[in-house]
Amino acid sequence: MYLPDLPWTLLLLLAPAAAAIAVQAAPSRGWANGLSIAGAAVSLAIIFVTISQILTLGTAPVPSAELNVDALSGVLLLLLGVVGLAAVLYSVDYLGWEESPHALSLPRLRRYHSFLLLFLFTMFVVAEANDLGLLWIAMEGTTLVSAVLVGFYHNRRSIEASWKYLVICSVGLVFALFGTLLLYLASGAVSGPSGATLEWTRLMQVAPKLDPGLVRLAIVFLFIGYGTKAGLAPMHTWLPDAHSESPTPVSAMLSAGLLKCAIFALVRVNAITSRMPGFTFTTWLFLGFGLLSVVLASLFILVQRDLKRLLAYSSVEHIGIISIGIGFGGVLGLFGAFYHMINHAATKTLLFLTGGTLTIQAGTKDLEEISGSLAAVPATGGLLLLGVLALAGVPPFSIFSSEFIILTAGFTGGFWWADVILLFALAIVFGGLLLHLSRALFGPKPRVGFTSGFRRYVATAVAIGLLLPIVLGLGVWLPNPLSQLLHAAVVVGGG
Amino acid sequence: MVAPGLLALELTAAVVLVSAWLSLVHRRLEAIINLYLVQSAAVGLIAILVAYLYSAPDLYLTGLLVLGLNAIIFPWILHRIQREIRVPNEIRMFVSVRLSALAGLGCLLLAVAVVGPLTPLAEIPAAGLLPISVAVVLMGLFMVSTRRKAFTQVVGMLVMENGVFLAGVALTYGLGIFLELGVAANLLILAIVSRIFLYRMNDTFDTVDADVLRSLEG
Amino acid sequence: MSLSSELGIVGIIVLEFALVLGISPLLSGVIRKIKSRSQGRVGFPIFQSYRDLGKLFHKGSVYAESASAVTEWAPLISFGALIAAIPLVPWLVLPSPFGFAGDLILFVGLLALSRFMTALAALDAGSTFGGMGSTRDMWIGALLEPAFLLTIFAWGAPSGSTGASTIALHSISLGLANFSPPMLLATTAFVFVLFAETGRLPFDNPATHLELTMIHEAMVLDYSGRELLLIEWGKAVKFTLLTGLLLTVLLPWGLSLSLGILVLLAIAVVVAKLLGASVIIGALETRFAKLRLFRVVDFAAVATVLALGSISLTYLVGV
Amino acid sequence: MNLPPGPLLLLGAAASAYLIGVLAGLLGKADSQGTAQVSLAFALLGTVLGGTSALFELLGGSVFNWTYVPSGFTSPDSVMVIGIAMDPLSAFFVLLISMVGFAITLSSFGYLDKYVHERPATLAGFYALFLFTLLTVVLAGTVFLFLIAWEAMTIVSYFLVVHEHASPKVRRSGLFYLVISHAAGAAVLTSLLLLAVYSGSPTFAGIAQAASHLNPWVKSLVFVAATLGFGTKAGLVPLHVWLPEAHPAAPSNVSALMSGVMIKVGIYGILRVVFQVMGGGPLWWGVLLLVMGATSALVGVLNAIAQHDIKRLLAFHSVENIGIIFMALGASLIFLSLGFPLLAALALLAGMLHTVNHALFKSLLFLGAGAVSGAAGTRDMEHMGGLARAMPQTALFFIVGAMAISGLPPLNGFVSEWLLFQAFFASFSTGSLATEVLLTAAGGVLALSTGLAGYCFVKASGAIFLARPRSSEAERVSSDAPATLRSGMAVLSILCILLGVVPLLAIELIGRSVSEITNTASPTVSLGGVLGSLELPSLSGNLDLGVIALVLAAAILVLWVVRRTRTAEKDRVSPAWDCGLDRPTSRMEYTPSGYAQPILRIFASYYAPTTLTETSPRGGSRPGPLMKVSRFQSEISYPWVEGFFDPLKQHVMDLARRTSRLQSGRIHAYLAYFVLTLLVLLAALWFFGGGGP
Repeated sequence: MYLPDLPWTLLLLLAPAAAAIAVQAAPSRGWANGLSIAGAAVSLAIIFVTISQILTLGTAPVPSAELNVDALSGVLLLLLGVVGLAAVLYSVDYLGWEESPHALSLPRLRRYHSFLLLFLFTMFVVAEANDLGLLWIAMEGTTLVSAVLVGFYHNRRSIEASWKYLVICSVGLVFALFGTLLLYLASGAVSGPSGATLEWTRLMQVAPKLDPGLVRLAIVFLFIGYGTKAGLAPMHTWLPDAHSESPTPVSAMLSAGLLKCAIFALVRVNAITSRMPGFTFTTWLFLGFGLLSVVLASLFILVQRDLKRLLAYSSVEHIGIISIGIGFGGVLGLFGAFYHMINHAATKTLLFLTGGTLTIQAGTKDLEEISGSLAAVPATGGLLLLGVLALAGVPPFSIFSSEFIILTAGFTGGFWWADVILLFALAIVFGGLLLHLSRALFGPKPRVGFTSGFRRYVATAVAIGLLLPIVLGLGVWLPNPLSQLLHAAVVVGGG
Repeated sequence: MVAPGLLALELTAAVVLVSAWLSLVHRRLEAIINLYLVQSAAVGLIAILVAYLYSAPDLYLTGLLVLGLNAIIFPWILHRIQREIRVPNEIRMFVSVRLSALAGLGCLLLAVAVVGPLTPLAEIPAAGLLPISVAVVLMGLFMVSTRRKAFTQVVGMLVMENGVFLAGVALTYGLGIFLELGVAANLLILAIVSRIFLYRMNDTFDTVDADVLRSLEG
Repeated sequence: MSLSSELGIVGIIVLEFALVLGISPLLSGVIRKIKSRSQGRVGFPIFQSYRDLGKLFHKGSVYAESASAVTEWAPLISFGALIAAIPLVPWLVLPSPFGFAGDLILFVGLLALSRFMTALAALDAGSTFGGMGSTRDMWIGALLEPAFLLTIFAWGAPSGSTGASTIALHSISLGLANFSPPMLLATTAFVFVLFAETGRLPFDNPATHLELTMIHEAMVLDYSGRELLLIEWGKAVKFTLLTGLLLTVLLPWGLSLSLGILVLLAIAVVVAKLLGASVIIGALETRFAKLRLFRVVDFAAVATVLALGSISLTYLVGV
Repeated sequence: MNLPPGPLLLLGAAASAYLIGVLAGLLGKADSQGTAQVSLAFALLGTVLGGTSALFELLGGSVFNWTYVPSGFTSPDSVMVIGIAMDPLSAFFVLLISMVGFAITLSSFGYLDKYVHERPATLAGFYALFLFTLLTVVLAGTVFLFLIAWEAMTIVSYFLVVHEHASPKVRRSGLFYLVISHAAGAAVLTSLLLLAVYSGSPTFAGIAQAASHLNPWVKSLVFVAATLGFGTKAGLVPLHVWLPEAHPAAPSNVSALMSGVMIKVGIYGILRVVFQVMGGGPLWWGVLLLVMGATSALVGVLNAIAQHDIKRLLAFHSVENIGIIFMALGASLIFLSLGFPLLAALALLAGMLHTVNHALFKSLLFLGAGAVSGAAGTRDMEHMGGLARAMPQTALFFIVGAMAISGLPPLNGFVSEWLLFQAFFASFSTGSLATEVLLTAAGGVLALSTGLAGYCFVKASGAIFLARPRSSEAERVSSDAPATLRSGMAVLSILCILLGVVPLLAIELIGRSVSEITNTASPTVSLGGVLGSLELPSLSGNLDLGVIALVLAAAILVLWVVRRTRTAEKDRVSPAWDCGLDRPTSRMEYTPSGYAQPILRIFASYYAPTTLTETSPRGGSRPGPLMKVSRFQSEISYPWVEGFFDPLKQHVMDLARRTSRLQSGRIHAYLAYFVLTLLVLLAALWFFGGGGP
């Protein structure tokens, strides 16, 4: 395929930023929505171009050494692009029209879209960063931008959620900064203070010679720091609050995109340490945090009544699974983890979209007060049921396949005990999800309580159409380019 | 290696440590902001000292940045917030003063225990500053997690950042001015966003006591 | 196999059917006589059973309003099952000419079929007593099933077969050694089974019509005419079958080992053995008082344990 | 691809037929009877095609294998291979599913038409999908496809169970079923994945080849996981608790399919993994299965006796029969480990034959239960009675099924139990006292459970069909079940009789997989006798039910003819005599609970019943100067749920509730978690030797 030789990676950063600025000038709701969609759609298109460059060249050309767009970035960009577009599309129906129950005034709508696009922009920077300092700055950027989005409604609960989000994640990120600094120190110890570097590509070269003691200390801080952002237990505490109180499209972006960005940062670190001979500390941290997250989340899911909090805890669980996959390591473990990132992003977005719609239609987020939605709103209910089954890891949906690969990696790597714990927790999660959702979905059609839902749903339909193929199809059919990308990412991330 | 220079460095670092420790045990908000000012100034001074001692010209700029931002702008913002939303001067905490002082000691001991055995540090002249910086980070964390007021939590976060800066300037001679500017900008935005939220919180809840934020649970 | 020998086989089989069906009422007559005598009464003539059956043959049936086709068919199947069980035991000739058809497990199965049908039919009229008798008969039968089967295992273990002919031949080959401790244990267990299955004291009193104690009689209260004939006759046949089986295993001597003239002698021996056994069983029955119903469970348990003990002993003694 | 065209083409055609049926049912109008019928018609076609294919396979003896690596999953993840394979074992189960499926589908026409009031087309669509997933499970040649099909089977059956989800009880039962099945699925996944990973092959055939080199610990882990997983699906005590909840909740044709076929897929799993792939193992495997099987047999039948709900009763009998099958499998494993392949083959044959037999009579009974509960509007046998007159054919078929499940000759249930008794009996030749006593005791358990099953089914048949109706609904039943429903039952009844009289028909088809698994010649069987007798050369045991059936039939015929001859008196009809009581009413009848009472009393230590007797003061609901109103209530305990699953659930929920307090809402607590985590990690640094002294 012929691609004009443009600085695509830079354009990718420019697209959402430019759209964010342009939205501020939008004369009407239609314009604001349209510009926002255009920004996200163009980004996705550029991401496809970038990925094709990665597949042919190994890395996409970048304008400076601070950036590095390899296959690993490609995986993250792909899922960010898809989730971003879906979230923007859903925003249009969710709060973009006056008849929507969550409608915003035009100035606030402009601001909302600006921040949404900026959020996307900061996440793109995370994906493209080579310099770990830049990575940190972008991560902190995501926190600041999204904290505003989380608190967008200005009510008591959203202020509380956004404050907790801001403080916890900022504290976490101070840790991450300190860890980054220690890594810098370690690289300086190898080649003299002047040779110290934070560029990931150069760190990878000196990795075998790094001092393990210093790196271990660095990793402790990095794990707590980025782990907070990733939602690994026990630093996940901000996550259910932020997810439940923010506008639903933002919840989707947080859950599906942001958490993956933080994990991505840890994967970069893991790539470095996996080049250090006999260094198993990272593996154990990934396994430990992962298992703790899965087990804790499974218990929380069991007693959770709020739909959006339920989905949030499920994100903790899936981040745990991804972390376990990385911990298992090897080709299978990493492949499974990256594959799972994509699958979870799509499935969770789908669930937030349908779940958000259901909460509007039912007028409450409390699952014990909803029942009979399958009979009352068959389309929403049906999609939600599908999504829940997919999320719970039922075959032949894609999440099953990635979990399957991760479990295989566990047995292959001799971590059968971890597999057993994981399976046990997954069974509890399954029970919890089905317990809550079967109450909400099944049962006779309620006499009152359901509104007809959205007046406009074209954008939502498009978003769902974007996600469904990933949720449904990716389990048994991985398109070749995607497979190549994932395998290349494994090579990059495996050190 | 200039021994007096190093001594000056370490003394200044001790000022950072002591100010952090004192802000753990002080019960008045204004004093804590002032302690933060002193601390930031010390960090800025260290940057300039390092720049001079180890001929790292970049760090002059860093030092000025720290002095300007941490020692002037942030304390000014903090004072303004305190005045505008009338944060009571009394610090409210979950642990007693005596326990806080002990905790400070614990932070220091832990930092020494953790950092002490790291071998490659022996080659770095200012290696003695790393335990101090770890201790300051830990003390900042302790402040964030034991102080009831959201306002004091912000101060705690800033103290943590100072700890990180201390290590950054003393051990690695900075991260490169480009990154430092980025980090600084981020901090500035953080301060602004925190201020917005503090105002909003005060409007909505009539207090900046973070412990009242307890409606989201389970 | 030549035509004459096939004819001979058919002849033997017909002879066996006739023998068992024919002698059964006589055996119940003998037992009744023994019991009467032991109680100091004169009692019915021993051939009275034949007259009773003949009387029933000429009577018409009275069907309950609530009854269904089960009432008509169950006695037929029940009796048919007993008939089908006859050739599984070698009565006259060893090995039994009909032995290929099955073994003693099938024998147990056919008796169970017979019981299933009578118990089902007892529910058909919807009378209170029918249900009572039915449930009692079924649970006693069910609890005795392990004892019955394990007895067969115990009997069959030395010869390695559950076929009656093989067991009997093995017994003959052992001679007096047949009366070994395992054999006696198993036989005791079987006697328990026999008493329970045929509804004798101490399990059931065939002579009573007192509803609180009866089992078998309660089931047939609503039967009359030729259905009742089949049921009463069937009861007698069942007794003959079980007694015959016991005799075959314990005292197989006297059976003909070929299809010759000796068969006639065998008939005489078999009739004598059955009559003798009936006398003994009748005498034994007078020694017992009716048990409280739920004590039967203990009996079933004891029988099962005896059979298991017999099997273990067989192993220790060596096969 | 180099495939023998015949069976595969037929299979493809069958799969297409099912899928068309699925699409028709799910995409069509949910409330349309016509759509439901179209869907069912395609499912019926699917069963015919699939069954034919399996028959070809079993008679022709060609084995085929077809694997496909899904696009994108090439190099690293070799486990993700999709493949189907048909060997004698698969073919046998395909035939079983198709044959029983055919009869049940036939009946479904009538059942859906008359007794299902909601969304029949949806039900039909899922029904077809269920059949399709069942077939996929037994045809899966690779671990990956097997797991996909296994889970799909669970989910689809869940949708079928909660079809009438307006009822909260149904929803609860369905959820209970789904969660337990999913946990079992995790165990299945563990066992298969362990096999695949440690043998390095994604296909069952490949694993089987490598299995002899596997580490014995891995093998035992696989065995335990497989027993947990497949045992749950099969309904093995104590993993059976979902079964008596889920089977009654489903529509009856689905219960028939679940009880008749789906739980057999659990047996298939054990046969595939433990027998065919791993080829048996140490002695304790067999002992474990035998003991669990014996427990299941007794627990199943004892709980069945105590039920009033006909479908719950049948569900518990499934537990019993699965127990019998597991006893056979356990005996087979014991013989294998002791080095008696011929005896192992005999026990295995008994188990597999009983699998077929149970599939036939249990689905027959469920269809009958569906017909009567549909007609009487209740599943409670206390409120039935006297249905034989309105529904004579249903009664006939049900009683045939009842006799078969009670192991009465000359029906099929007897044959498999006979084989199993012979296998137990053969323990005399193993030369090990422990084995001998164990297997003999198992024989006693089998005899007891068979006897009690007879007891239970006299009760059930009598309570449903005989005597007078005990409710106005039962009284109002005026017509027999729809013809299609009856014809399905007829097919199954005929098969029950046929496989009893001519068991060789089934044994010939099973024999190949048995001898393949145990590496011996077929353990039976020589043709002989009138219709082919069973002979066990090793034991000189023999059985020719054909002859016995002929004798029986002849005897009955003769007796019938004689009975029809004229008597002096005319037959007449009158009220039941009942010892002279005047016109007994239905309130005087023995109820099913009354019938079951003696067993409840005898086994009181197991049932641990709690009773409640109340005598209301004079002038209760029916006032009278001399009468008091008394009420008696008795409930039995159900230790498997009350003693184990309820407390387990309670503990997990308590733990979850306590854990959820961690999210207390206090930001300071959250920050304290940071401190804690940091301390733990710094301690870990010491452990890793980086930062400590």
